[in-house]
Amino acid sequence: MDKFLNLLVAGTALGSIYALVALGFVVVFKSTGTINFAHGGFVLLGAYLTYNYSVTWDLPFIVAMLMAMATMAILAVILERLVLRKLVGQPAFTVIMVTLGLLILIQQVQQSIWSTEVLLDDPWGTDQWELGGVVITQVRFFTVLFAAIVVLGFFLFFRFSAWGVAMRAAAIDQEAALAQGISVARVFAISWAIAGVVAVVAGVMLGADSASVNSTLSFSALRAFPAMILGGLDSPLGAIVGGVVIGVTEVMTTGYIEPNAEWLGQGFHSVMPFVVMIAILVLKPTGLFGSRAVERV
Amino acid sequence: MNQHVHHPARTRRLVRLVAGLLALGLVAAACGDDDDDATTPATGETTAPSGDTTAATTAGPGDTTTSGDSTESTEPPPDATTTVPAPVGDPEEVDGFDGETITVGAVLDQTGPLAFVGTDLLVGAQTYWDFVNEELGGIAGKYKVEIKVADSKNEAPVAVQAYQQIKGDVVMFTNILGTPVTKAMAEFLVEDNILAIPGSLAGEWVRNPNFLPYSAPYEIEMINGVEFWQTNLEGAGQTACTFAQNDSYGESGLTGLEFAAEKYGFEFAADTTYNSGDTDFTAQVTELADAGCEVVFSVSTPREQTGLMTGARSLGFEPVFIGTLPSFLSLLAGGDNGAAFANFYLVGDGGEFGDPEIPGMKNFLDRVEKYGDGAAPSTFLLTGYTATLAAHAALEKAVALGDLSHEGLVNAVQQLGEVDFEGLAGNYTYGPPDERVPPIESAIFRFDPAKTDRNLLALQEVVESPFAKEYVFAG
Amino acid sequence: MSLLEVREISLSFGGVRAISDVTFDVEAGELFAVIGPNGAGKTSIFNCLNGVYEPRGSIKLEGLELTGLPPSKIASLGIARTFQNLALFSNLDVISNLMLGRHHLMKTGFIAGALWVGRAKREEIVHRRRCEEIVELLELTPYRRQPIGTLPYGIQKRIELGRALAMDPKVLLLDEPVAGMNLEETEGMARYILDIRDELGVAMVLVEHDMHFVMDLADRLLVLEFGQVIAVGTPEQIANDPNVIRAYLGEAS
Amino acid sequence: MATDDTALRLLPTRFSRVSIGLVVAVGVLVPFVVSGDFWMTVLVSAGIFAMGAVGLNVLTGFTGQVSLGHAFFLGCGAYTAAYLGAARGWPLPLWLLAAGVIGGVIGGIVGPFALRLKGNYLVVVTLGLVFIGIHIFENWDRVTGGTNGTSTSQAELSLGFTDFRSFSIPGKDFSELQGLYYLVWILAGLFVLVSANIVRSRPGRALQAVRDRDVAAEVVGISLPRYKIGAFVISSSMAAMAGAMLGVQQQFVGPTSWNIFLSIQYVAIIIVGGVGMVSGAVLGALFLGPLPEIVEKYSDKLPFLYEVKGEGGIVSIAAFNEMLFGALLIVFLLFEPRGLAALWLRAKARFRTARSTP
Repeated sequence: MDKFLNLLVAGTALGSIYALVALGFVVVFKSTGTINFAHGGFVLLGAYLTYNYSVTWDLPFIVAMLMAMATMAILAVILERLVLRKLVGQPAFTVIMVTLGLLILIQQVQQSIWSTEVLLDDPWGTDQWELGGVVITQVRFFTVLFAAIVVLGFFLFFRFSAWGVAMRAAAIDQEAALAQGISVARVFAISWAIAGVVAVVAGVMLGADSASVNSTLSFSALRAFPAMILGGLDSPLGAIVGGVVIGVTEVMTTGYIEPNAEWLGQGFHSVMPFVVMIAILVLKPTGLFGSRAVERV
Repeated sequence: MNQHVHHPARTRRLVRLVAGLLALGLVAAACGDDDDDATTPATGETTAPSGDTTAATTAGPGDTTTSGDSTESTEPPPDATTTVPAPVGDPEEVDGFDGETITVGAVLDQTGPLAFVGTDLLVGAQTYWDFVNEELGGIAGKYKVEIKVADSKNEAPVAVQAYQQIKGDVVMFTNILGTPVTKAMAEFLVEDNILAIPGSLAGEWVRNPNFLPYSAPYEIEMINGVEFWQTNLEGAGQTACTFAQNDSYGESGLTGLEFAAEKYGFEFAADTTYNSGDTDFTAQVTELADAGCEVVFSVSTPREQTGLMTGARSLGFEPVFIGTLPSFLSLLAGGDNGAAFANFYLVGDGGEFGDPEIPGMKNFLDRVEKYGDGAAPSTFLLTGYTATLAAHAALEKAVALGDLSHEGLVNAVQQLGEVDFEGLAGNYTYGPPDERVPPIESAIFRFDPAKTDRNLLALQEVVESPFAKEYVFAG
Repeated sequence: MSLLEVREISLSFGGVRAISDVTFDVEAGELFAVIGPNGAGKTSIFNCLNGVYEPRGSIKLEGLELTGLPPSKIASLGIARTFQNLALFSNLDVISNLMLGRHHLMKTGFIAGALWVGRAKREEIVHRRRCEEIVELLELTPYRRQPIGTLPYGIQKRIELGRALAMDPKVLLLDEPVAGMNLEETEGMARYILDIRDELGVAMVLVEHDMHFVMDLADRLLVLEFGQVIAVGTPEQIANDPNVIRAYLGEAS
Repeated sequence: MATDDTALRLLPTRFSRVSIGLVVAVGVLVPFVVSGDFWMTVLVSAGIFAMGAVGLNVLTGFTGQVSLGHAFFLGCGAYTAAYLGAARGWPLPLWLLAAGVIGGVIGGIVGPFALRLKGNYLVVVTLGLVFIGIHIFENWDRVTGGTNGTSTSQAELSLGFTDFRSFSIPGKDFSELQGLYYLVWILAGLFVLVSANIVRSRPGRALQAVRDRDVAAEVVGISLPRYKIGAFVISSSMAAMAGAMLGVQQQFVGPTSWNIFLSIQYVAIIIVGGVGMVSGAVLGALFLGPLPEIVEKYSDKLPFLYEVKGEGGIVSIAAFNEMLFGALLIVFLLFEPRGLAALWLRAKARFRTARSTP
């Protein structure tokens, strides 16, 4: 039972990271209808910027993170304005490939500026608490906490702020939103900025979880896709639930399936989320919480 | 092995590359080992490639530069190690040698996740050649050495293509990064009969005539690791387990572990593996914890080892970990991760990184300062540097034999006796592949957060398992 | 025996009757129009005729029962249709669009197509010739190599007509062929429809809002209201039919 | 009646016939003129890229199904070459054909997913395929050599009467690279011919109809399953054969090569070349394929590049190459989404106009 509970905690923490990454994908998809592959790069840059501000510049960690968020928000807006704005109305294919191009550029910029492997000087360390046989590390605690805060922020923003309302309107019908005097262009910019900010949190948590910040983070970020698909691409709540479900599935696969099914191969847990994702897409293409009519035949 | 010459006991040169090599850890790279054991068998003579300047400048091919103590050959070396030929004229111009400059090849990660390792290895190698070129006048005092670099991008197929592209421009390959890359290149090196220093300490290179390995192989490291656990940690009767990378590197360590288990009479309660690049080790931790493991022998690389141990700690599982040289990287054990390393031991080679008592280490630090273009001496740099010592010995021998061709170098190694790594790695006795004697002593280091950033390991013990020399490397 | 015999077909959606007991015949070479107000069930009749819906009752083409057959089968038996909203392939040129109309008449598969020589080529030549004839008939020659996405709406309508013709239909179903056209374009379309009847002798069933257009063109008309037939006859008979006058003029006044 | 049979020809104008004739002639003669290994290597790579890109174009260009899974199919082919060609010693035609069949069968299994999903969703599923593929390659040790990889250097390249590893004509001996050059470009030429034939005949028109408007396509009697899956089968079959040649060229096959980046590379090739045009796939392959090697060769002319860190310069050659690649992808999509082929058509039109108005 301890094993199960410990795995559940580990899976939830992993899932929270997936959820944070997936949220960044979702917020852009929700308003622009685009899967932004460059978000993997945002996660990577977010972690490295935080490293840069906190370790290289020796600023307090929280200040460093806030500065990284500001930097990423500005960068995301600039990219949206310079590149993505020009692609409004183009087929999904075109936009996806452009974001993949951006991802490649961002990765190389990162590698040209920073080392491929750095340690984040994070404040939570490796301290841990034990609750009746279940160990909870501070990193995991904060990961879940941050995910919760970010999601709460999302809901408050969407529900109560003028821009949140505008974004919801734009997501439902861009033309109608335009007719009501909502600047769709600004909605796009804001959604990108939000993605940039969330990416910093995701990047830091991903780096803290995997022992170091390294240049494979952008790749790890792509592992959040199954979470996003499971949750239904345009639902922040779905991203959270999807993230946790996928995280727990992955960890439970390692704990219970892999030892009993060696034929599935070493490290099957890392592809399990994709197997689940494909099954979901085939069986219920809108995901668990998705509302947008999925492009199906 | 024809005859064993017993050295007088030497002072321990624990100059283990430790830290450096661990760096390689990332890549399961190769590294040096020690040689201090008092019983290093030697077939031939000891060549000190980098030795002191004077010795090197006069170094003829086979001449015996004893390092420190007396390494004498009681008899002429057997068959292959024919008598030292009379110095011949200048070597002919061949691939990689234009009459003035000798070009050696490096196939390393210049980009990708391990670029920082590849870069440092290269700077280490370059530092050593700069020293040879500037202070010794080059190989045999006259031939400058240049490195030709190809990017392996962390992909074995890319490395093979890189190899194909530059093999005609180099006399040998001196710097390779990683067991998988080395393994992929092996077939082609053999086919082309080109010599290379393996980017891996796997025992399978020991008997391969196209390789010039150095340091104690992973198999030996793990046998000595078991010895340390049984003797120094009083591990008899405890539950032992393994954690190994799912490739040829992991296999070589496991081979040593299985050998040791049989000799010491125990069985592993759980064997776990992982794929390079994995980030979540919950499964392995759970399996190890469920099996009640008290000691885990790791044949791993630093990122994954760190992930395993932080993951284990977060599940309240904190056994003793004993890792191979590549399993540790100071960088990753720094800061907050350190807590997870409390019970970590590394089986390595040489002495503590940066210890100026070790002659090779002092030379290394001085030379990095002089030729390193501002590079900070790192463990990776040291690894690249140490490997180059072996290359230097081989090139000197080949020039002395008057043949820098690919075959000439392979042949030169067959006639190379014991090579002294100045304490950066154990002395290695080359000669015909069947007769090679790798170092069989290991240094055990313990994680020590009080150490500096570049070296978080403190020397704990030097061990040599009584079974280490019984281990037979496959031919 | 008439070419197309429709006997008492009925169709309901969730209890609501879209059409009830509709019966009519279309003779060979005849231009038969179905008119009626919005929601009268005109398009539903089309969808029954080409198999999109499966009604109760009987639809026979040359005596062969069609109800229950899939649309692609019915298309291959000789019922072609055009759509209210264009269903053309905008990145392909005129000829290719027409050739797609002949898709079901052709046999070349992936392998034969990849090899090209032999049947694929012969088949392509034969069918392309037929399409060229239609291009000429519909005076589309100037546009034949252009991707049709770039062409004006009226031309596209004509191309769609061409594609339906290319299917070599026995009966051609035209769903509002002049919807959205100006007067000039409408007249042009009328001329092409007459040409088709005169030169090719294809029977046509026409659904249209534009009363004048239909009264001028059709040999016979069927008037629908709320899914039921209120009159069938020649334009003169329809014009004088009291039910039709009530349904149309009554509403209008 | 003016039937226009010239429209049926692949090369309707004398201009196109002459240009293609010249291209083929130059292609045949290249190994007689170019002796250095560098250019031969570059051209062999470009030929393999062309093979795979022509295949991807059938799926993405003709049928409009965007796939990031191409790397997986390439990998399947490479391992087929390694296992059947090198380990089992099958003759060239057999292992190459086997690669095509295996790729086609797997494409046929994956294809049905495309029936249910479009656009973003298909991209994500095919992305998942790449991850799953690497997992299989890493774990099916018996066939793939697992994480250690496997060698293809022993793969048979002989056709009996001629061996591409070493063949000669009177007065000229060809190197292995030159043999490989002929082999891959003959195959690329065949792929071009096959896909050009498909696109001008019934199945190709149907694929394009599906791309433009799949619902309408169904109405004119086009079976969506048949053509959507068919496109997958053809595309992955060609990809697998390209992968087989790639495996042979690399001499070594490892599991992690078949990653998303490779898939992106192929999509980029058809975008830069011109999506939906057979010539575009080849142009893209000729342009993007060799670019990294050429940049590297002439890197000393570009002072901001360095090969080894510390020797000056701002960016490493490899990083620059990837940046260049990303930038080209973006620039083409933004400014010339129809790619090089469109540029070529425009240039040709200008040439014609210039000629016709002396």
